[in-house]
Amino acid sequence: MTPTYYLVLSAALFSIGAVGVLVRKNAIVVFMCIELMLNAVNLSLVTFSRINGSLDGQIMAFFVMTVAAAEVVIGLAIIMSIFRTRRSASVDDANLLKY
Amino acid sequence: MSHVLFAAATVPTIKTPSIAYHAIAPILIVLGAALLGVLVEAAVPRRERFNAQIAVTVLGLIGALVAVGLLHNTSLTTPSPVGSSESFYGALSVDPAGLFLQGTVLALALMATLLISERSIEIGSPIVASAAVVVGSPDDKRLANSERVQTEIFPLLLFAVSGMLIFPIANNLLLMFIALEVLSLPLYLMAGLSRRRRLLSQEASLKYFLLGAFASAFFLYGLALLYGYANSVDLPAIFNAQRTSGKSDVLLYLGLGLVIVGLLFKASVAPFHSWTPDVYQGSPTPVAAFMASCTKVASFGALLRVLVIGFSGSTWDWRPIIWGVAIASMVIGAILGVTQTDIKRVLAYSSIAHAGFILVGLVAVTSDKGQSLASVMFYVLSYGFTTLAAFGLLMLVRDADGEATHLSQWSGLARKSPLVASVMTILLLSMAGIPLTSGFIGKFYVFRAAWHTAGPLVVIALLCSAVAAFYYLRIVVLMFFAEPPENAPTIAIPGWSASVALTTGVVVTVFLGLLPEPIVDLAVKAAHLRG
Amino acid sequence: MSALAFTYTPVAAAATHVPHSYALVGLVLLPLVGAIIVFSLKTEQAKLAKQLSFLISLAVVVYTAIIAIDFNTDKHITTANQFQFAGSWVWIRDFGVHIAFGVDGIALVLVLMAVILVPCVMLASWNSLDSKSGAEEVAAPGAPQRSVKNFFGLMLLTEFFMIGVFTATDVFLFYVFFEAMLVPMYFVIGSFGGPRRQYAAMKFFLYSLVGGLLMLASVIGLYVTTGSRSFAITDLIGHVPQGATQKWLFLGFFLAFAIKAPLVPFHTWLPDAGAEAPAGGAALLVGVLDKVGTFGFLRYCLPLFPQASKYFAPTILILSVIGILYAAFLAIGQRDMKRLAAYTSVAHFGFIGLGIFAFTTQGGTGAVFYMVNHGFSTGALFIMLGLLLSRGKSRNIDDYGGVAKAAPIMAGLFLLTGLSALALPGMSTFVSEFLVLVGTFTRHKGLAVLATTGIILAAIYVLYLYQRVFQGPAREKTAGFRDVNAREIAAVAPLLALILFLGIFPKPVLDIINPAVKQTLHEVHQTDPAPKLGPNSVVAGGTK
Amino acid sequence: MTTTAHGIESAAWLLIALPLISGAVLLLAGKRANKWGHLLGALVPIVLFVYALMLFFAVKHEHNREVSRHLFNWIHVGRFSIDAGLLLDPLSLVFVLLITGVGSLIHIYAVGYMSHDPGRRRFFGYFNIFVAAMLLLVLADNYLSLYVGWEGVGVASYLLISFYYDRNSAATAGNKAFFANRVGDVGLSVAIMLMFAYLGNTSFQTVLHSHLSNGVASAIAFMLLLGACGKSGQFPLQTWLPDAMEGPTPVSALIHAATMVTAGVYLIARSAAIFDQSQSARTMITIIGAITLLYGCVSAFGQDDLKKVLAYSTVSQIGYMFLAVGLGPGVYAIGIIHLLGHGFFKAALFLSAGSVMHAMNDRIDMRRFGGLRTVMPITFAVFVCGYLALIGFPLATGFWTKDKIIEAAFDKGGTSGWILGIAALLGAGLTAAYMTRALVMTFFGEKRWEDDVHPHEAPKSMTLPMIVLGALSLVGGYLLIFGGGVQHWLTPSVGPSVEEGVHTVNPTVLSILTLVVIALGAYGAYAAYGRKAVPVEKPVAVSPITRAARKNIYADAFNEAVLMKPGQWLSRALVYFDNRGVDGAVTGLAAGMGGSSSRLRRMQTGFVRSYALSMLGGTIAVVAVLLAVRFQ
Repeated sequence: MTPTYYLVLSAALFSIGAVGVLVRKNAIVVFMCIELMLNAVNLSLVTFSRINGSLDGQIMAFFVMTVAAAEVVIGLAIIMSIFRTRRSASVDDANLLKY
Repeated sequence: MSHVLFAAATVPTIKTPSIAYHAIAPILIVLGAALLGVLVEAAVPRRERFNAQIAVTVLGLIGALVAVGLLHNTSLTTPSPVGSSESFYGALSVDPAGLFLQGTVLALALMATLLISERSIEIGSPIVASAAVVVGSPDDKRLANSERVQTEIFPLLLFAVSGMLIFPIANNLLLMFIALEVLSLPLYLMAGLSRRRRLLSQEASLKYFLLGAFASAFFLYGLALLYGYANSVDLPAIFNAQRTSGKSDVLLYLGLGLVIVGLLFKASVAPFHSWTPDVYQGSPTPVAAFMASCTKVASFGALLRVLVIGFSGSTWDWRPIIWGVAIASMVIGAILGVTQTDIKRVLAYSSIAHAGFILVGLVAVTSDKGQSLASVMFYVLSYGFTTLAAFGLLMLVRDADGEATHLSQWSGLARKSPLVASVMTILLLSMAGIPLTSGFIGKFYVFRAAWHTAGPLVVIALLCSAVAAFYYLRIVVLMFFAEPPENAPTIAIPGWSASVALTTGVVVTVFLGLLPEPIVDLAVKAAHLRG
Repeated sequence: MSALAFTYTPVAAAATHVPHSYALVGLVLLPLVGAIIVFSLKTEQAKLAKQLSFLISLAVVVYTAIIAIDFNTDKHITTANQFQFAGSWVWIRDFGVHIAFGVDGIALVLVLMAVILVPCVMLASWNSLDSKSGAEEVAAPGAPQRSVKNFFGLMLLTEFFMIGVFTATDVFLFYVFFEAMLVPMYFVIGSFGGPRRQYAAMKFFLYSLVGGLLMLASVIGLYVTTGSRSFAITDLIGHVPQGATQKWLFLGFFLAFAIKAPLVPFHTWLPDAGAEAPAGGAALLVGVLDKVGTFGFLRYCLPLFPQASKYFAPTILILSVIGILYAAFLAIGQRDMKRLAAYTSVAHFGFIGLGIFAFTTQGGTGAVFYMVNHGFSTGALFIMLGLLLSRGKSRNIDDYGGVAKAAPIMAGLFLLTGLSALALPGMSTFVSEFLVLVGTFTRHKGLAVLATTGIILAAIYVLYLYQRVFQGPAREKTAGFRDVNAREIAAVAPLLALILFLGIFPKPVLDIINPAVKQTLHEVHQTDPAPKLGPNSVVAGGTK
Repeated sequence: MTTTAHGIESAAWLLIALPLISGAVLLLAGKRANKWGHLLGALVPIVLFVYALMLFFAVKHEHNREVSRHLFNWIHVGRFSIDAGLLLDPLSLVFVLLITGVGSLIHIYAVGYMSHDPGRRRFFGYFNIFVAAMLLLVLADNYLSLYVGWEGVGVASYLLISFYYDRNSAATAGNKAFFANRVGDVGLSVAIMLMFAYLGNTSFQTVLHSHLSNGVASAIAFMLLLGACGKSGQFPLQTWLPDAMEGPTPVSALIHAATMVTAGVYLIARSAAIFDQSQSARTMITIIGAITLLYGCVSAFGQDDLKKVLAYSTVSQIGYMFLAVGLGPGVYAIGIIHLLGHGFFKAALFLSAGSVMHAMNDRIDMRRFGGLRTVMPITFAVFVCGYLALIGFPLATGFWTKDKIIEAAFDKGGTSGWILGIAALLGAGLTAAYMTRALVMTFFGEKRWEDDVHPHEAPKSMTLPMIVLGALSLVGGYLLIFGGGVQHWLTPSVGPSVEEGVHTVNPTVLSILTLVVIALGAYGAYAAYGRKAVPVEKPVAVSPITRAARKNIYADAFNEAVLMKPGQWLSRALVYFDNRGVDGAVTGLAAGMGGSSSRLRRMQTGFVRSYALSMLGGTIAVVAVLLAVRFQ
């Protein structure tokens, strides 16, 4: 198996995540898409680690996961408070600040 | 760190590298203060909490500042290996430039702290008493008018500052990423903590968070690609790899591009600026001040390091990018600011334009023996103080709904308070780059650095600053030459903390305009990045 | 990256040994200190503010006069020691920037002109702020009182910048004064101006700023390309590389000065600013501030960029001539008397530009003398207009008529001022205008002749204005005008007296200007063309 | 060559300083000087006249009769060095005597004439300033100083024409005079510049003693001529002079008849050495002179305003002088003598006219006069003296010189000589005719004045100067021409007269012919106006020639249509262009900036997803550029 496939997969996942951020309205889903992007990066890291023959990439993936977890905490808190106010988690509803 | 990891794969024994704790003392002090803040939050009774938090924060920041001052001649990377190893790069590089930026961040953060802790202007403070309470609920209304203050923001601020301290000295992209997150995550929260207009504040918080996370993902992907290219995320290693690596350059340039994007986002450079106006407008004003000054310093510091240490070998490849985004920033910042009606948005666009000016100074950073580096450092410092004071002044002009930020409410302000209007004028003139203010010296400095390498860019920058001058002057026109409106806002008298912060900002703005020699000298001496 | 220790070469080291090196610092600081004192007064202390400002401005006149008397007109001049009373102190070492002052003949006479104008303007504006609106509007009910002390403080602040801009001998310092000078004038126009003051102030500031910023690019370029690590003008002269670089750098400076001067087609801010500014402010704006542009041509454009100056001279000469005729026609067509006065100045600046870029001593000296005279003449003109407007409350010429009946002294003063504006022989304006023309003629005959036709148009715009305002049957409104009082006469009379005196005996001023202009031309490598026929054609005993 | 001034001559600057100081005192002293101002004003020219006489005799004894008085270094810039200095030579002294002499008489006259005018002090102030400027003009020893005097008299003229400034017509007339003079000034300025460019100097000493190439000499000469035309009301700049009669009558007499308007002739005579080097310029002068003299005569016919008649007469007479000085070296002196004589008789005529006006409540329409000879005998007598001198009645002043000019014109030879001669001859006839018309309409026939007018003779202060001038009109010419005294006197300045030579037409025959033409003209006018009653209202049905004459041969209409209207149009068009075009570009740029700003800010939609899109787009662009730069 060529590790390159994993890289392509990772790029595809990253792109799907990015597109998801653009097309989905629900804040939670948008956020999940970002998580998808982060995990795509993890896949890349691990793959490169394999290609380069060093463990650094795999360790880095752990770091990323940790950071992602922290991000989730913050993110959900923010989304939650908005949801409680607006009774909606649609990112398009948060549209008071513009121009 | 990477050495450790690498070693683990091949050699079973783990050698503990030695860490120069003294060199990272400022970071440790701030982190320690932050943790202490968390403890205070848990242990100290509510009544004492506010003062305790201020004490912890201010002392922590001052302590860190003192530490930076003591370190001023240091130039080392840490951690360092116990034995010798040919390819070991410390993850943190404590060097003069880094210390200069750290000092700047700390000083600005101190001022921001003073602004946040201002309680004379508004009952409580500019910060919402309890962020968890639903907007508009009876509890919310009751709390809004109560003396109750919220003190979690201080530890949050300290955590953010610690991230900002690491950010510009991180010699390792992973560490840089973590610093980025450490500085960003508290900021996402802080953006949502406004006492008034909470809906806007929450929206700002959400937007900042989503876009920030989005940008982090790009940064991270870039990091991964660079790792793939160089088999390391140490900047010096990446630099070396460009000469030795047999891998495809596509990895390198994709990675570089994405990493730069992540950094430009934080620095609010167009076209990654779109969050800036909304977030500045929605955030509590002192938090916006903090973001506009400290974040900018830190992210430009990081950008400098990435470009100088990691990519000075491919200057000709990334320079067009800097040209492009600099022009985009200046043009967007200048032109879009012209028709803004909210003064905070004006300052936001101004911030975007200024990011462009800083980038102009950055163009030649790898090729002119530190001149550009010094100029950028001077610029972020002078701009930081000016913009912080400008945001601080916004807190003073109020109507029944809180701060009166609509431009029309500022007309005739000089009648009401000549002092506030005059001070604001000085700050605006500085932003416009009129001589005898720090803004002029800063502009001169960066443009001088760029002139040789990027003459046309300098001319574009000058023309953009002329356009941008329009909106600064428009505010002056309103304040001095127009009649006050029917519902003229009132001018609040600031307490000691905001007064200190504002005075410092204005004094630095004027001082650096009249006698910039000491700081210029400092910047010149500090214009040294260690790989 | 440790090579940051820029080597610093002391600049004009010889100059700092001149004993009077602190004299000019004192001169520059005096009005600044005055301004700070006046600003720190209470708003209610209006009278004190006026008196104090006036006294300070008089002290400045005396101070300057002492310097002028001490000025050595016979000194042998070289590039390095062309400035007298020179003093230089390091300001920002890394930038190679100095606080450096010094005067040559050109700067000295302009400083003299500026400081003489200031007390006159103050006298003329003494009570002009008592009404609650600009001179040409009837105050709206409930309009707040305007701050007298701020106005006078701003006048002193403007004076500070004016002296600074003329005496700075460091390009960076000059630039600082050049730009910062906009601020007080911006406030003068914006706070104390006419109905469209916001627009005018903004336009004035932005237009000048655009020019100034382009100049900044050139200032930086000067530093970078000469490699002299110093902004002292004496260190830069002769070191600007030739070719395209020099042309680009020249253009940066030139545009800034052309906007400031203003030269057609960069002039459209002046009618607005001149019209909306209060009369005193307009007098300083047009009389002194705009001179900085033409002064800049002589002090910076020519010596620093000799090659580019020569390259662009034909274009500039043509623009100048166009300006003379074009602006004169515009002046004739105006209904707003202050706009008219502003356009006349645009025409006059055409003459100054002509003289400077003709590269003859007559042209150059004439141009400098023209700047001085025009300062007095236009200053007096705007002061007179201010006095008129304070009575008529309208800038529209058609609202007046027959004022001479009610106010004969005013009419007389106005006519004298007008005659000085049309360069009547016997007045100093004539001497300068003729010098410019004759200096131009020796090189560019056609242009000089075209410019000469401008004197017809000048007569038309001056006398046509005078006729419509002062002559003819008195109107109901004008019949009640109060004639000028002693204070108002005292504001204009010194200026007119100077114009008349210098018309008959210009020698003292010309002797100061001459060596400096020669030095400037020397730096452009130009000498006067010799008479075509020469002295040989003179036949003793006549031709009969 | 010239003698340095010594003794009494060295105070010659007083000639200029005294009237200047006096004028300044009168104007600055304000109402305080109302009581005695006019006396001071009138005293000054008398003092000056006495001093001028003394100077005259002093200079007469000097070697070469040229005395220079250096005053101070006026302008010195590079090679351009102008000394303020005075030149006392025959030509200038003749003028000084004319100015102070006739000036004194008219000043005295004005004391009476202006006695009821509230602006009398101001009047004398202006008048003295005029005298100072005029004396500077003739005494200057270089062209630039001359220019100062030249312009000074222009301003004095302007001030005095618009003396009654509350009359729009007076104000307009003043402006017109100044503008026309300015056109001439352009010529004078350019001439001076040419002198400097080619000779490096503008002093008479240098300029008049230099050999110039024909081209340069012509250029200078033409430019000087332009200046002279402006000042002297010659074609094509003549139209301001008749309008200048808006000023008080003494002004018309002194400035617009006797002295200032003849400055053009002075300039040409002074610059004789230059004109001698340019045949084309000289021809041009004669052409201008001939055209103007006929123009003046014809226009004078159409006027019912007595002063206007005299004004056109002045235009015409100066035409004669131009003709004379244009004819060449030998005739300069004749021109100057005609100028002096003209100073006498035209002043006499104007003063009489002023006296008539004074008597008629400031009415000047000849159709409202008639039969005044009995009421105002002295005035009538003086007018007749002036009349005889002007038309060239034998032995009266004009006779001697006009005859000579006509003769010289014929003597020029060739076709041009004939044309000029016939024009001059015709002019003599026409002069007789229009003057007769004026005389008849004013003093003869039935009285036509209105009921409220009670004509009376003028007071002594007015009649005395009139009588003196009347007498000079009769005998002055004889004194001037007798024994060739003045001609010889002027020789050092303008060269000797050429007495003998081949005449085209026998002088005696020509003299008789001239007299016949004059007589015919006078009789014709008498026949037309003396035999039958003069209608009080202007006849409407008149010949096209009359109509043209009334409208000064459409010169004003021409100026208005060709210069004023297009000028105004151009001015308005340029104002529009400046506001819309030049300023429009600036404001348009600003508006464009604002417009693009308000459009671009719509991109900031507020939707977080669109922000993300722009970020993604930016990212792709950044990466694409990086790769493109690398792999181009």
